[in-house]
Amino acid sequence: MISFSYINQTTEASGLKEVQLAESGLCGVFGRSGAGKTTLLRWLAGLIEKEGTIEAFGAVWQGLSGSLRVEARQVGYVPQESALFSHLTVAGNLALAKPFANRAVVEKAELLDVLMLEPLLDKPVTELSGGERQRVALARALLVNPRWLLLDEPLSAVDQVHRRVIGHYLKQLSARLPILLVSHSEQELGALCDNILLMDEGCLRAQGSPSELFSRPDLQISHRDSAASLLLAQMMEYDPVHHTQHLMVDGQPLEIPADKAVVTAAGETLPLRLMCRDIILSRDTLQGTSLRNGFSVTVIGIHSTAESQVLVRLQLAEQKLLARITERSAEELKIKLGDPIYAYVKAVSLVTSADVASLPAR
Amino acid sequence: MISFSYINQTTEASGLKEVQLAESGLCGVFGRSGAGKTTLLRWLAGLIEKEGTIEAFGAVWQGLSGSLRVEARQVGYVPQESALFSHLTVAGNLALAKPFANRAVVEKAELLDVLMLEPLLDKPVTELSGGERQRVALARALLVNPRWLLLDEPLSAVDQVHRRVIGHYLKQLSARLPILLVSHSEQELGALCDNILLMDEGCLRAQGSPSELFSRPDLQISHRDSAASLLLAQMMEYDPVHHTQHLMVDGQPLEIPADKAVVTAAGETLPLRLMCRDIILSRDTLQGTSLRNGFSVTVIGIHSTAESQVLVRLQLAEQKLLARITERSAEELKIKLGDPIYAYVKAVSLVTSADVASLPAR
Amino acid sequence: DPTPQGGAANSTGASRTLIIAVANSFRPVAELIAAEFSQRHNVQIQLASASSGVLANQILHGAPFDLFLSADSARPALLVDRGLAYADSRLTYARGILVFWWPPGGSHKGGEPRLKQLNDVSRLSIANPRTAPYGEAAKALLQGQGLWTSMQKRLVRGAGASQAYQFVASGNIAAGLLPQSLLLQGGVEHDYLVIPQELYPPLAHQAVVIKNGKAQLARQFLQHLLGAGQNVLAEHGFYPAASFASTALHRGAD
Amino acid sequence: MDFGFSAQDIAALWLTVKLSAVTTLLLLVLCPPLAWWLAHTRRWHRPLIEAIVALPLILPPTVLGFYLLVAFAPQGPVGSYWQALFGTPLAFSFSALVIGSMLYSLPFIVQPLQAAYQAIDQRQLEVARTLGMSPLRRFFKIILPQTKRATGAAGVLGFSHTVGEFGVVLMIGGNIPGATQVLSIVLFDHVEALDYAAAHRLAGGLLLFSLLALSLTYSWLRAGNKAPR
Amino acid sequence: MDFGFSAQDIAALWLTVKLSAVTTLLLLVLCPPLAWWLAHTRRWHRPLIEAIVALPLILPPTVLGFYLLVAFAPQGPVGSYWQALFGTPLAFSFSALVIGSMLYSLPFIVQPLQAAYQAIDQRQLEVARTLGMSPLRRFFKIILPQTKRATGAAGVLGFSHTVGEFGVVLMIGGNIPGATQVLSIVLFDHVEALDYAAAHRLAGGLLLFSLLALSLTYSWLRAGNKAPR
Ligand SMILES: Nc1ncnc2c1ncn2[C@@H]1O[C@H](COP(=O)(O)OP(=O)(O)OP(=O)(O)O)[C@@H](O)[C@H]1O
Ligand SMILES: Nc1ncnc2c1ncn2[C@@H]1O[C@H](COP(=O)(O)OP(=O)(O)OP(=O)(O)O)[C@@H](O)[C@H]1O
Ligand code: MOO
Ligand SMILES: [Mg+2]
Ligand SMILES: [Mg+2]
Repeated sequence: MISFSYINQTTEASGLKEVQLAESGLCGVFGRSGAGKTTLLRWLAGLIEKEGTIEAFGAVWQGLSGSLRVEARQVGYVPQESALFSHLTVAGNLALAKPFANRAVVEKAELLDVLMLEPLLDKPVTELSGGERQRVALARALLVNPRWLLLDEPLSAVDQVHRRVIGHYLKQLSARLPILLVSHSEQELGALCDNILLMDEGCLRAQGSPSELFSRPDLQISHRDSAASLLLAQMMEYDPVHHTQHLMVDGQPLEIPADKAVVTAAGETLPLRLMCRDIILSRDTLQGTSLRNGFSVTVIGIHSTAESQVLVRLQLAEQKLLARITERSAEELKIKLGDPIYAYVKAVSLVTSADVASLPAR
Repeated sequence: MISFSYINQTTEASGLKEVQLAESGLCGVFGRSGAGKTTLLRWLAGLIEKEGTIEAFGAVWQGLSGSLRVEARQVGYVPQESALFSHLTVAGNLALAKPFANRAVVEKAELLDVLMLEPLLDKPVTELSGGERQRVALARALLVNPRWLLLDEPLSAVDQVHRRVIGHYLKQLSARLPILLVSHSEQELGALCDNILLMDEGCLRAQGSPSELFSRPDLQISHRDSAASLLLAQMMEYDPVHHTQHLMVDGQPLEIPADKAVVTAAGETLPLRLMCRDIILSRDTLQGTSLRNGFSVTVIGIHSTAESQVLVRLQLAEQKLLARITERSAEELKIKLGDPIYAYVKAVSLVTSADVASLPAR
Repeated sequence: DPTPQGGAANSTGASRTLIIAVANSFRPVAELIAAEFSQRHNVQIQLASASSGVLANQILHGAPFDLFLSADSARPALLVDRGLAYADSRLTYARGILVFWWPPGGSHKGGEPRLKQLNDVSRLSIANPRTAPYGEAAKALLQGQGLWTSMQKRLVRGAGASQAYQFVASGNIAAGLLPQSLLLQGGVEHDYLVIPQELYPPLAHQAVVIKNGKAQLARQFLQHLLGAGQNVLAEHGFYPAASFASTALHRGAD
Repeated sequence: MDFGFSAQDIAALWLTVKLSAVTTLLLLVLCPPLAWWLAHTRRWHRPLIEAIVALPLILPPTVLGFYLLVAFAPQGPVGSYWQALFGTPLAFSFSALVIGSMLYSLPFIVQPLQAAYQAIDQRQLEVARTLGMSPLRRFFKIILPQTKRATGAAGVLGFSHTVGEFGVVLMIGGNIPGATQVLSIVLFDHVEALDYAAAHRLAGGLLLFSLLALSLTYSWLRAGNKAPR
Repeated sequence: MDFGFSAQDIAALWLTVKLSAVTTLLLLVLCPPLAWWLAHTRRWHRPLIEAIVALPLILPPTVLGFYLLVAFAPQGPVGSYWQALFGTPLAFSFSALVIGSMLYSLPFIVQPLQAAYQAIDQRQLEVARTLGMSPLRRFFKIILPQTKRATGAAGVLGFSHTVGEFGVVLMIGGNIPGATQVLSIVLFDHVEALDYAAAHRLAGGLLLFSLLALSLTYSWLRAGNKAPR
């Protein structure tokens, strides 16, 4: 268990008292530019002093009796500016990352492969492109076999293809290694994270699962164009003819392109990200369209957002869903609280965590 | 007119011979990490020497008789790493950007407002967050009233709210000032750019409008999940009751939330970005759903992409559209070349360049 | 007794080596005499030269010298007072000769200048009267001629006599009051006037044997210097010690 | 003011401060372009120039002074030119002291400046060029402020080195009270004349004063230069 | 080998090289910790220590030498301790020359190192800490390689300064051929004795040789240090 309380003297009003994180899993850190994300990570790594307490891996990192040295925290830290050792080559940078103890979190060969660093090994780091630098910084942080990985926008200059591949790899790693990931991409966080910390004005504002956080109408985050809900689906059988995967969400069937589900075996759970704007509401079931997946749902909330749009909160058996439609549509469909209705979604517009691997060849 | 030919000795095989750009408009530069985008911008700014020729604003910047000095090119350059003057405050950095000649491209007060720099003016730049640094770098480059703006991933560390506001501002600016924008976000480029340069392995591979480039099946870019088409729509009347804007696309009506069209006056043209995955195909018109906008189109192409998906190329009267659907749907709808069909799109999932301004309060 | 232990390291295993501290101005002559002595007695001689002031400072702080050939008499006397040198070894071994050198230059034609012409030179180079005996002599001369105060602004002081000579030799200063030894060494044979002895206090060069050194050998060398050594003095611009009354007389010259 | 210092001491102190200040200021004006050139040229002969800058160090000051004396003589290569230009002889003038001291302290100013210039972030200078800043503006607005501490520290070393300088000044200055007799020579004379009391008094005063001045200077340099994050 | 140099010249040359090398090496070992401390401490007394480091410069070398002589004398504060420890007197020994030269050249090594350390990218050192690198490992793997050129250049200056050093060495060494007579003193003696031919020969040879050695050193330093992009 990792837990910390982070105190910002200036605006301590409505911050979170304490944050608790499991010793595995990917936790996102989200917030505006200048919200204090970098500051938080630097404090957790022990690089700056700030009021608060940190307990991690059964030890006190910061408490009344002082602070654990940076060197002893055994974190893997990727700063926002990469900060590669400028006098060395890529290989030289990686060579300085000597593994802590005999934990083996990553395998070097695999890491170099995923991060596509093999061809760069002999290059001086001063001659790398922005995205190349970030990948080297990530590899260096991982090669120490850290107990905790602190990533400060590690992929902001990496193109989307690599970014997804690496995101997926991090997701896999997070089964064994807790990861804190700062990112400005809600989509990335939604697809990868189990848990998100929301920061604002130097404070921790909220913690929760992406589905929770991104659909809480009291947080501005749900008003965004890229707001989405997360649904957990059960893997069912695979249809080899159409190359599709059958799923079950709260007892209702769903069929998606098989390559969106590659990583998960039958019987397991797959998180699905449904963009609010992608959901189509219909009074009846639809025929003769390319829309294939519809859920029978109940309206449990209607919120206006931007001027002519509404957010509709929908309830499946267990899970909740957010849809964004125009006011005009809402009016014509006569949507009221408690209404039964159909929520359709295009199979190809679903985003799964597996999605990040279903990519054109690297 | 700006034109340049960029020669890469190592892999000159299939590059573009020459690029021509208008003296206004936003041109995106897109390509993988390490594709050579930064190198291209540095060469255009005159910071590195490389074979090739550049003519811009009626003058030869690089030719047989040598190369125009950096100082005389009067470009606004934002490097990937911001490179703020580290001994100064934000205000000090901005003060060093003395306007070239008496062109007035931007107004300082407005710029500070859009980039939200007012509260930061007295801060030493060494104490800024990543996103804050990038905004200062952008302001600094604009304050010289440059003839050409070269932006190397200027917003990669800026959160999405600011990023859209600034993107929109750049779009407006580009009416008076040509801008070259490196970005890894296809969505951003699609929404903002008139023109995109595609780079790969140090070469310029292709140039074209986003709709063209992102829908050319021979370029990998159209296979991506985020591929989209661009349609040009005519502004028609505004419906104040429903707060919607009526549009016309190749003679067919379209109705979108009014706040997606704020910037454009009636009679003008609005570019609409339709994500391939957001388009729903139907044999018949749909009733009783939140889907409101359908076009009558003809199938003019069917391409398989990722394993169980197909890209369907559709023709309106003049313009073309790409839809991505599952193979299963394509099969059930029995889509064939030449078929008449309906293409539906959710109004709220349209992305317009105006979209970037329809945001929760800053 | 503050007698230094210096020299222990250098004297062991090289008992036939004599280290002589010699004032810069006397070094060329000392070299000749030392060569002769070391041949005759199979002794190795090392000459450590510096200004008399530096050498005295060093001896005061334990320098491993056996014999000190100073260019003055005050410093040897001080060493004896401090108990660092044998009082009975303090002897005048030579006397310096002051000359007025005015080489041709500008409107000046050259030739042997007259004493009266001292006041005609644009600038005059002397050794620092405070630290160098030749400077002291020059000062006494100028005072005697009533020129000391009036010429202040035209005086240039070398740290030692040698520097004062270089000022003139390099053409920077018109004329100088300098040791004859230096002029001879520099090959200057004309254009100077030997100042009459009675116009300045005697430039007694005195030697002392340092305690805790190889006193025996040092005395032997001193003997040689006062004997056969005297013969070469004249041709190098020094008056022999004997030419000026008795050595005892000059013990009190300081 | 009397701490047992003679009028001669005071005059020498004043001259010393003047000489060191002029020398240091001139070096701080002349060295930056040279240091900048050395920091950035890719020419093959750069190491040669660097070596030549360091060369005056190799000669003992008095010997360096001797060669300068020869050069500064009215018939000498520099002196004759000087005389033709200004009508006064160069040697034994304050100007000669300044030139000699500059030559002697040059490497201690050039080298730290060169190192500081090499450490400057090139990307910031590149951006400065795109902003249309002229080389002079880049120097005064970016390079100089970013190397303030290094320049200051180099200046302090140069100043101190000139205060303590002795051999060169002695040789080409001629120890003329009020004109070329600097403190270091007076102090040396005290030692040479075995006047330890005067030497102790002067050296002690000098050291105490310098300690104060140097401490204040370093404090000031430090305050003006925060370490970047 | 004979270019008209006497056996005395050769012995002095050898002694000079030995003295300069030992002095420079010792300084390069001792100064980095001091320079590092000065570069990073926030203590109030930092400027004081910086001033003390620069202080030896203020005194003319001969005067500094004089005080060292006093200290090194068998009855002196350092000399007596030394004698008790090693059984041999300190003054007029090679060790005395080394100590004196170190003191005299100290500021020229400390100050450039300090400036170089201050210019190091702190973020890289922070990352190094998160990688678990010990202070020693950080020093040898990051700080030292990144300040190679500055260290080399400081070493060259220190070496040259010691070669040309004269006052201190003359005072505490005593100009004893083969033991403490270094090249600078021999050269000084030649000039003092008006033996210009010998002086020119020695000075010329020394300068030529130094020019070569310095050029090569600077080339080597330059090759090992590419400017970052
Ligand atoms: N060294 C510093 N000294 C003082 N203030 C600082 C320092 N570093 C950052 N700040 C300020 O603290 C706030 C939080 O900065 P931080 O870098 O943590 O933001 P962030 O959330 O990482 O932003 P971004 O997404 O832009 O990187 C900002 O307002 C910034 O200006
Ligand atoms: N100074 C340099 N010397 C040699 N090679 C370089 C230099 N700078 C960049 N490169 C190489 O040139 C290629 C293109 O680099 P560039 O920085 O232009 O890429 P980029 O498209 O901007 O990538 P990114 O999106 O990661 O910033 C890369 O493979 C990089 O390693
Ligand atoms: O050798 Mo002297 O004592 O300087 O003239
Ligand atoms: Mg940050
Ligand atoms: Mg780049």
